[in-house]
Amino acid sequence: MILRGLLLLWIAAWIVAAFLWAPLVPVLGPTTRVLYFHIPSAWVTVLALGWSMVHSVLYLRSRNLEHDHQAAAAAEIGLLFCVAATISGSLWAKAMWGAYWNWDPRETSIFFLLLVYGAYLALRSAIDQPERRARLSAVYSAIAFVSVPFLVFVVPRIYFTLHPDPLINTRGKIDMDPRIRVVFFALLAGFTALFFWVQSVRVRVARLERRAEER
Amino acid sequence: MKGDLVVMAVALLVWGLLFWYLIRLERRVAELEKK
Amino acid sequence: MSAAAAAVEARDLIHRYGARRVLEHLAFEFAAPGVVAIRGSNGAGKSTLLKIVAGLLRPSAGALSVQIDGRDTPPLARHRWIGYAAPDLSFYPEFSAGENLVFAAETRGLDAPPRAAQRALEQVGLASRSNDRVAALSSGMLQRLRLAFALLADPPVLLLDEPGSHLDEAGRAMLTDLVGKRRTTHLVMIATNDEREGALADRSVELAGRGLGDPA
Amino acid sequence: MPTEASSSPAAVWAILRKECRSEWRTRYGLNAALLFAVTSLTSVSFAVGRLGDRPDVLAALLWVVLLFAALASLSHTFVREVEGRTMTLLRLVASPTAIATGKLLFNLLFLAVIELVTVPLFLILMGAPTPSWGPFLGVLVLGSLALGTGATLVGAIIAQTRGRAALFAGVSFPILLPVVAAAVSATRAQWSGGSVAVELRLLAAYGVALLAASLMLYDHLWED
Repeated sequence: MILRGLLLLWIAAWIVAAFLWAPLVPVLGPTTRVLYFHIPSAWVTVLALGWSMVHSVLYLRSRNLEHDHQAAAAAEIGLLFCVAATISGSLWAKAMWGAYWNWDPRETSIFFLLLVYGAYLALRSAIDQPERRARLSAVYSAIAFVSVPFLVFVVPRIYFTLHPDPLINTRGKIDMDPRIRVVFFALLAGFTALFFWVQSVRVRVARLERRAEER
Repeated sequence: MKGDLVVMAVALLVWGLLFWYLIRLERRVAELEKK
Repeated sequence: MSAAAAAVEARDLIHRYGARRVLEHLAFEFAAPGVVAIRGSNGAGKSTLLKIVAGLLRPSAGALSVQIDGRDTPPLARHRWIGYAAPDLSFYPEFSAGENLVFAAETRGLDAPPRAAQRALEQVGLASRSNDRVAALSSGMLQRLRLAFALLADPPVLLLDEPGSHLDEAGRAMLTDLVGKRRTTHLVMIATNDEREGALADRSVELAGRGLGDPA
Repeated sequence: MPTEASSSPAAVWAILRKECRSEWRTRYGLNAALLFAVTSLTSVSFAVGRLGDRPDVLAALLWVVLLFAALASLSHTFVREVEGRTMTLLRLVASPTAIATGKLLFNLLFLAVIELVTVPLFLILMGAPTPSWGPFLGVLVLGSLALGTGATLVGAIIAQTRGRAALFAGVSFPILLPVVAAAVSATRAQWSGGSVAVELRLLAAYGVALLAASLMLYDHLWED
């Protein structure tokens, strides 16, 4: 229980620090604070996808349903954080450039991850037998493992050259003031801990579901 | 400055609610596991 | 042509479909030559066991190995040494009986596929129906086609799931003769509850579906 | 004694020929796909008219039509086996890799036939400027190879789901998106005289990556 209490205080403390202690990034002004939520969410989205893909490959090798539970749970949580990152990203874009969506390379990448999550979970929902669902979703996850690098790094760049964005993209390299950097990485760690906590709970639920199904 | 405090309070509130929800969920799961 | 020395061994074999436990801690070892009957009530797992032996189904737990001349055969390649016929084996309706078998022979890499197909059809008494569309075959003729398919490459291990279903008297005689001819050279496993087919066996395994299935 | 052939080229060749004969006998897939490609093409050209001066829109439209023609037809080769319950027979005569490779080759052939009809028709109906044939065909071939490989692999998966073909578009879209994006970009570039080298390399790399993944995953596709 202490760990959970620690996590509660840790994130709460750094939220306060983000507002009262860290300075604003000159160009971004008050919108800096959205980044404290948006970028960790995007990070957890990628972390969860990686976690899900690793466990999918492990399932294909071992055929142990434990890996399938981990892969499915990570995908569900990843989807939540991906939606959070997409929304916070577009809100921030609206505040910064006046448009909710302008296919900026980073927005495009996050959106494509949303598609991958959506496809994976849609596929899972269309298969009943646990073993077959685990096997086929693991195979799909392995395919996505090949296409995600192209989706995230290559396609947005191509699109970007197709439609050179007239708006100046200020999100390039923000020169982080040391205090901003501290708060940012602290929250990043907090979000990561949050992911693993929720993941553990969701996996335990999946085990209960399997046990109930097999009685 | 005042606006910042409001937003911060909302952020803390949301985090608190989420945390409380997760604790309750985890306790419920632990109960079910015993059954 | 004497078949390769085949042996099928199960070690603590378990299979579950979700909640339903179909095979429980099954253990047996049958070596060629000979005919083995797999008995058990409906749903006891006879078809499941044959599918696992054929490499079509992966068991939930435990091990099922098929050795050919002492070498273990991986499930995904096992089909090269297996002849399998079961009620759920369907053919391509747009092709004739002969075309289906020729395709199977080509894919298995037999030499002179048309001749192999013709020979298999003759063994089950379907030679005259080679050009009939599969969709036009009666249930009895379809069952004979399944047996022809299983015999096509003259595999060392023959797995027959309720082989006598839909067969008329002549068909049953053909089946008895067909199994009899292989008794001393091949390993034949027949899943059945029909005593006429069970009588063909010299050994058997009883699937109680709930307890240990040790050989009778 | 059966030879080693059942996972070797002989099996792949036999399965490919069977697929072609099945398709020729039933003609189901070909008619549906051609009808689909032509109708979507005419509706596009009817709605948008001649676009000779907008190569970027032309490029996008061409590949959208090809993508949807692929989505309308490339899962059929697997769905047909599952619905006809002939998968058991197939798995008793060939290894999973041979089965999938034979079907992949058939799908690529099938896609080529569709494109033979759709692409010329598209260029004419849309009043497209004459393409610089080298890069244009290069992109078409590499794009189709990657599109076919990805669609075939996903087709094999969704053939075993409840919704079957209904899921095909949504589930395969993230996998096929890199192909379509690169192909559109290259097709646009070749019309306006730009170089297509980057996109061609990308399409080749992605196609090979998909093929490698496919060959590793085919064994896990059919196991119950």
